[in-house]
Amino acid sequence: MLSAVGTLTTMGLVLGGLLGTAARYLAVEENPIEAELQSLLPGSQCGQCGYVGCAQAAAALARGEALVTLCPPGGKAIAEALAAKLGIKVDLSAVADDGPRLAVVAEEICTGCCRCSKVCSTDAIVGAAKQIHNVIREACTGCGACIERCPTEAMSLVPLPVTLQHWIWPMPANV
Amino acid sequence: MGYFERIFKEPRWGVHPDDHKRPAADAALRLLPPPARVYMPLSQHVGGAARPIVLVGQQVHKGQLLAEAQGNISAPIHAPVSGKVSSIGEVTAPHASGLGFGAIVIDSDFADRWIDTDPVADPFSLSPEEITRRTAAAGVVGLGGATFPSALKFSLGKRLAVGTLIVNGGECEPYLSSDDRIMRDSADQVVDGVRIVMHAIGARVALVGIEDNKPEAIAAMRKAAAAYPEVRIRPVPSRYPMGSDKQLIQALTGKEVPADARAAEVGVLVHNVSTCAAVHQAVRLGRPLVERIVTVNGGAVARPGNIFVPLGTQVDELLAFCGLNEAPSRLILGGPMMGTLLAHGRVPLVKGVSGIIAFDAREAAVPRAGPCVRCGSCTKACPMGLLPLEMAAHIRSGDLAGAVDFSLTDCIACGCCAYVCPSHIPLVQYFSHAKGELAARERTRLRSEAAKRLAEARLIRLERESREKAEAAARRQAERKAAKALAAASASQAQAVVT
Amino acid sequence: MKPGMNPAVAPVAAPHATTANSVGRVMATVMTALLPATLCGFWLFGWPAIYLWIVTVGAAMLGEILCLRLGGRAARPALSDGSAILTGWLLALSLPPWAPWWIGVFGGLFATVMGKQVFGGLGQNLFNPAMAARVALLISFPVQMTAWVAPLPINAAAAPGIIEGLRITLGALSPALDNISSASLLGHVKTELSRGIDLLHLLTAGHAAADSLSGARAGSLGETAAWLIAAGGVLMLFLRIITWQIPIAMLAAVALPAALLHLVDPGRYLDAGSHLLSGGVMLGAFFIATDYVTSPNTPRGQLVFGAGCGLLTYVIRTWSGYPEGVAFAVLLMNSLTPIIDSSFRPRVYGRDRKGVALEPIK
Amino acid sequence: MKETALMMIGAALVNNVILARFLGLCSFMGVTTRIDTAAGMGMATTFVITVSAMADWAVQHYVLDAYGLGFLRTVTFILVIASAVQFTEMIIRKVSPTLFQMLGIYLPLITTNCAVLGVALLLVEGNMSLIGATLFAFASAAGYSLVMVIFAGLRERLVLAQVPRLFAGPPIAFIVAGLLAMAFMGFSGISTV
Repeated sequence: MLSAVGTLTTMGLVLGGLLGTAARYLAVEENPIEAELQSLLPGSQCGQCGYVGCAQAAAALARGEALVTLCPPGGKAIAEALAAKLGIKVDLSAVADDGPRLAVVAEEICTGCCRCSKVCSTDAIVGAAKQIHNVIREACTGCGACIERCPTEAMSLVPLPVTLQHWIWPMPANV
Repeated sequence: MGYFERIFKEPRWGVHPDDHKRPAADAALRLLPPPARVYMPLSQHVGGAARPIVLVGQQVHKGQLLAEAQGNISAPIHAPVSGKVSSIGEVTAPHASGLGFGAIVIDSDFADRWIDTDPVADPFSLSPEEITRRTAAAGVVGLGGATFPSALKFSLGKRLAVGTLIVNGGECEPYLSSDDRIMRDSADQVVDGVRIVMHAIGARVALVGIEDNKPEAIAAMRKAAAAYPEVRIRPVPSRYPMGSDKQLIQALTGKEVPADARAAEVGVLVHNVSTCAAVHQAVRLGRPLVERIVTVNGGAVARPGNIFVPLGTQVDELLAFCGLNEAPSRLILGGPMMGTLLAHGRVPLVKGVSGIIAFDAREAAVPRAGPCVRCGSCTKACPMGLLPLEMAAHIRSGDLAGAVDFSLTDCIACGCCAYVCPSHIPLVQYFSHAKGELAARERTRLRSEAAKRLAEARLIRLERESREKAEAAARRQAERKAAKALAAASASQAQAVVT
Repeated sequence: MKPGMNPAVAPVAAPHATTANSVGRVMATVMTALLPATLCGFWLFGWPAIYLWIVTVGAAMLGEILCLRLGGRAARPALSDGSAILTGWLLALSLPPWAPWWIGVFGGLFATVMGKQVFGGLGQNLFNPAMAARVALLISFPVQMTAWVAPLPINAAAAPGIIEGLRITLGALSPALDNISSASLLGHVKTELSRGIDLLHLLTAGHAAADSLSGARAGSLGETAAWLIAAGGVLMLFLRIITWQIPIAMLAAVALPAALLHLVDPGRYLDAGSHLLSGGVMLGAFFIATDYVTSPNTPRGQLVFGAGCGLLTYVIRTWSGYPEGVAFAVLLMNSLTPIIDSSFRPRVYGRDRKGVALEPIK
Repeated sequence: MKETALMMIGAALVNNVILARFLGLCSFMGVTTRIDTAAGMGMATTFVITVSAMADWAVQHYVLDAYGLGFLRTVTFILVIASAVQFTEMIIRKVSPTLFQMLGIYLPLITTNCAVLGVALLLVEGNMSLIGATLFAFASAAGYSLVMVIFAGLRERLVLAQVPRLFAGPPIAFIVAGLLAMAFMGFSGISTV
C-alpha cells in the first residue's frame, strides 16, 4: 500500500517537475487573434450583433462567447471568413443573406429632423434641419440603425439594385 | 496534315467541334441597308460608359461623335447612320441577364451622309502617339470580342517595348466567319492595318495566325503581305480555342503568358484581324468605327452569310434581312462556345459582336445534365491545364475558396470542358457563378473597408467636435470670468473713483 | 416579322454546343469490349455461368432501382446510363462460374447499394462497387468464393444442360461439383507452397501461357481468357475510353517484381507471365482500375495509381493469406485516390507546378 | 531483422490499430475532416505513442515488475501518457498555433485515446525488449497515422459527394471506414508467412 502510494506520488512529482520545466522553455504568447478577427468585421460599429462595436464583438468571438454568424450586415461571406480564421466548421446554409442593402429616404414623409444622420456610423446621411435628407449610396453600409430612429418611418432598407456590372450568373440547377 | 503532325504537333489541349463555317463563310459579303432606327449603346467596350454629348432632336451625320470617352479606360461612340437623335434612354443589353443599359437612339434619314473625314495619305509619317490618338478618337476596340480599347493597348505595347505583334485570325469559334471574310475580301486593308499597328507600338515583326481551315484567307493574306517581309502569315492547327490570346501566343511563339500578367510583359501584343482593318479605316481614311461585318448563321437562318452592318442595328432586323426558316429555338450573340444567349432579338449589335447564330430546334436540343463520373475529359480538354471537375464540385458544395485553390481565377471560360463533358454538366456556368460571387465579395470587402474608414473619420470628427465644444465652453467661461473680473475691477475702480 | 422569342426562364451559359458523347455511350462501349471475354466464359463454363451472370446483373439493377425508389428519384434515367449493369457484369466476371445464385444476389445488391447508392449514386462512390462486393463476398463466404471448376465447354457431353445448369446455380447439385472441382493456378500455388512443396516440382512446363489464350483453365467466370480481356482493353484504349497510364503501370508493377523475385528464387516465386495472365490482373488493369469515378484524373496520378494497384496485387498474392489480391489492391488504391489527386495536379498555364506564376520572359 | 520487419508491418497494416483493433475511433471520426489536420493529429499521436511506450516500458520493468505493483499498471500508464500529451500540446502550441487551433479539444483528448493505452498494454503483454517495444509502438502509430490521412482524404471527397440525407455525416463515414477495413483485410496473413 505504502509503496503504491509512494510510487505514484514520486512519479507524479517527477513528471510534474519535467512538465514544469518544459513549460518554461515552451511558453507561448497569447494568440493575437482578436485583432485579426476585428479586421474581418465590417467596422461600421452598427451594433446589430448586440455588442457595442466591432472591437467588442471580436473580443467575444476570440473568447468563444459569440457565434461566427453574429454579424448580420456581414452575411455569409464574413461568417465564412470568421469560421476559417477560428478554424471551426459551421453550417452556413441557414444564415440568411439577402445580399447588401441600402437605406433610402421616402422624401414625402421626411421631416428633416436630423435624428437619422446623428446615428449613422459612416456619416452616410446628409441633410440640414428641416430639409429632406438623402443617403449617400457609396457610404451606406445598410446597417439599419437609422430605420429605428426615424420618427415618421420615412426610412427603409432596399436591396442594392442589380446592374449589368453587378449581375451574377445563377448557380446551375442541381442534377 | 499527316498522322505524324496529328500525333506530335497538335496541341494536347482543346476540342475539335464541327465548325459549321461553310456555306456561310463562302457566301459573298452583303450590305445591310441602313435601318430606320439604330440604338447606339454607351457601353460597347471594357471600362467606363461613354458620356453623351448630343441632345435629343439634334441632327447628326454618319461618323459624328455621339458620346465621348469617360475615365481612364473607355472609348467614344459615333453615329452609325445619319439622322436625328430621337431619344437617349435604356435598351436591353446584349447580355445574358437581359438587363438594360444606356443608349442613344437615332432615327435614320436614309441619306447616309458622312461627316467630313480627315484622311491621312501616309500614316507612317505620323508619330506613334498620333496614331494612338487617332485610333482612340475613332473608338476602335478589340473586335474579336474582348472590346478592350485598342489605343490603350498601343500605348502599353509602346511603353513595354513589345517586339512582336500577333494578329489573331484564328477565329476558332464554330459557325463564325467574319474574320475569314474580312481577310478574303480586304486582305490589303488588314495588312495595312497590321503595319500601322506595328508602327504605333514599334513592333519589328507581325505574326498573323490563321487556322488552317481557312485556306482562302491564308492565300489572300499571303498575297497581300508578299511585299512586306515583316508581316508573316502563319497557319495554325484548327483547334478550339486557338483564337484565345494565350493559346495563340503559345502556338506562334512558344511563350507562355505568366498568370496574372499581360501578354505585353512577354514582349507580344495581340490584335484581331478585324481590329487591324478598323485601325486602317480610322487612321488612313479617318473613319470612326461605326460598322462591322457580322456573321449570321445557324439552322434557322434561310440565307446565312456575312453582312456589313451599321452598329446599333437590332438583331431582329438583321435576322429579317437574312430570312428565317423557322422561329429560332435559341438565339446566340457570338459563337456557340462562348456566345451569349439572347432572350429576344430586340437587342442592338455592338462593336464586339462578330456573329448572330439562330439555332433550329435540332441544334438547340440540350441533353439533360447528369452526375459527374470523374472521367477527366474536361481535364484533358482544358487549354489552361485546370481541373474543371474539381472546381465545379467545390463550387456546388459552396466552397469557393476551394475552387480558387484549384486556380478558378485562371479559367478563361472557353467552354471546352462543358463541351466535352459526357454528363453535359454546365461547368462554365458554375465557374461564371463563382467568379461573379467572388467579385461581389471583393466589392463587399472594399465597401466595408471604406465604411471602416468613414466610421473612423466620424469618430475623429465627433471627438474633435466635443473637444472643440469643450474648448469653446472653456473659452467662454474664461471670457466670462475675465469679463466678470474686468467688471469687478472697473466697479472697484469706479468705486475708488467715487470714493 | 417577329423572330426569335425565347421563353428565357433562367439564362443558360455557353457553350451552346455539346459533344455527342454521353455516359451511356461510354458504358455501352465498355460492355462491348467486355463481350468477347464474357462469351468465352459462357462457352467454357456452360449454363451455370450464364445463369450466374444473369442473376448478378439482375441483382445489381434491382439494388439500383430499390435505392432510387427509396430516395424518391426516377429510376429510368439512372438505369439507362448502364452503370449498374456494368457493375453487375464486372462482378459476375470475377465470381467462380458455378457459384450458387445467392452469391450473385448478395454481391450484386452489395455492389450497387453499399458500394454506390449510399454515397449518392453514380460518380459519388469512393470505392469500386464491383470490387467492394467481391471483397465482401470473399471474406464472408470464403468456401463458395474459392470453389473453382475445371472448364467444361458448353457443348461437351459432360457439361450441364439448360435444366441441369439451373439446378447447379440454385445449389441443388453441389455434390456433383466435387467431381470436376479444380483449383485456380494462384490458389493451387498458395496451398502447395504452404504445404512446403516448391514450385519447381509443382508446375510442369507450358501450363499457363497456352491456356490463357483460350482461357481453358479453372478460374473466375470472365478472367481466364486473359488475351481476350486485353484485346477488349486495347479496343477501349483505341477508342479513347481509357488512357494507357493505369493499365500499363499496373501490368508493369505486377510483372517487374514477379520477374525479379522469380529470378532470385524460382522455387518460391511464380514467373511474371503466370502472374500477368492468371487471376484478375488483366481484367483489373483494363476494366476495374480504370473506373473513372474511383481513379485519379491526371496522367501522373494515374501512373502512381496503376503502379500501386499492381504492386499491392503482387504483395497480397505473394505474402498474404489470400491467393488473389486484385480486388484488395484496387480497393486500397481507391482509398488513396483523393490523396493522389491532390498531390498530382496538372501544371496550370502560366504557372509552375506549385501554382506560382511564371516569371515573364521577353 | 526479418522478424522485426514483419512485426512492424504486422503492427502497421495487418493489425492496424484503427481498422483491425478498432482503437482510437474517437479521433478517427473527429479530426479527419481535413488531410492536414489528420496528418497533424497523426504526428502528434505518433509522438505520444512512441514516447509513452518507451516510458511505459521503463515503468513496467523498473517500477511495476520490480516492486510487484502490477495492479497499478493502468493508473501509472495513464499518468505517463497524460504527461506526454501535455508535453506534446506545449510543443504544438509553440510550433504550429494553426494546427493547435484546428485540433482543438482532440489534442488534450489524446490522453484518453485508447490507441495510446492500447499499444502500451499490447507491448507489455508481448514481452518485448525496449527496442522492440519502441519499434512496435512506432509502427502501430504509423499505421494509425496512415489510416487517419487516408480517411481524411476520403472524407474531403465525401463532403463534395451528394450523399443521401439519410446517410450524410457519421453514417457514411462509418460505411467508408468499414469498406476501408475490408480492403485492409487483404494484408492479413502477411506477418505470419
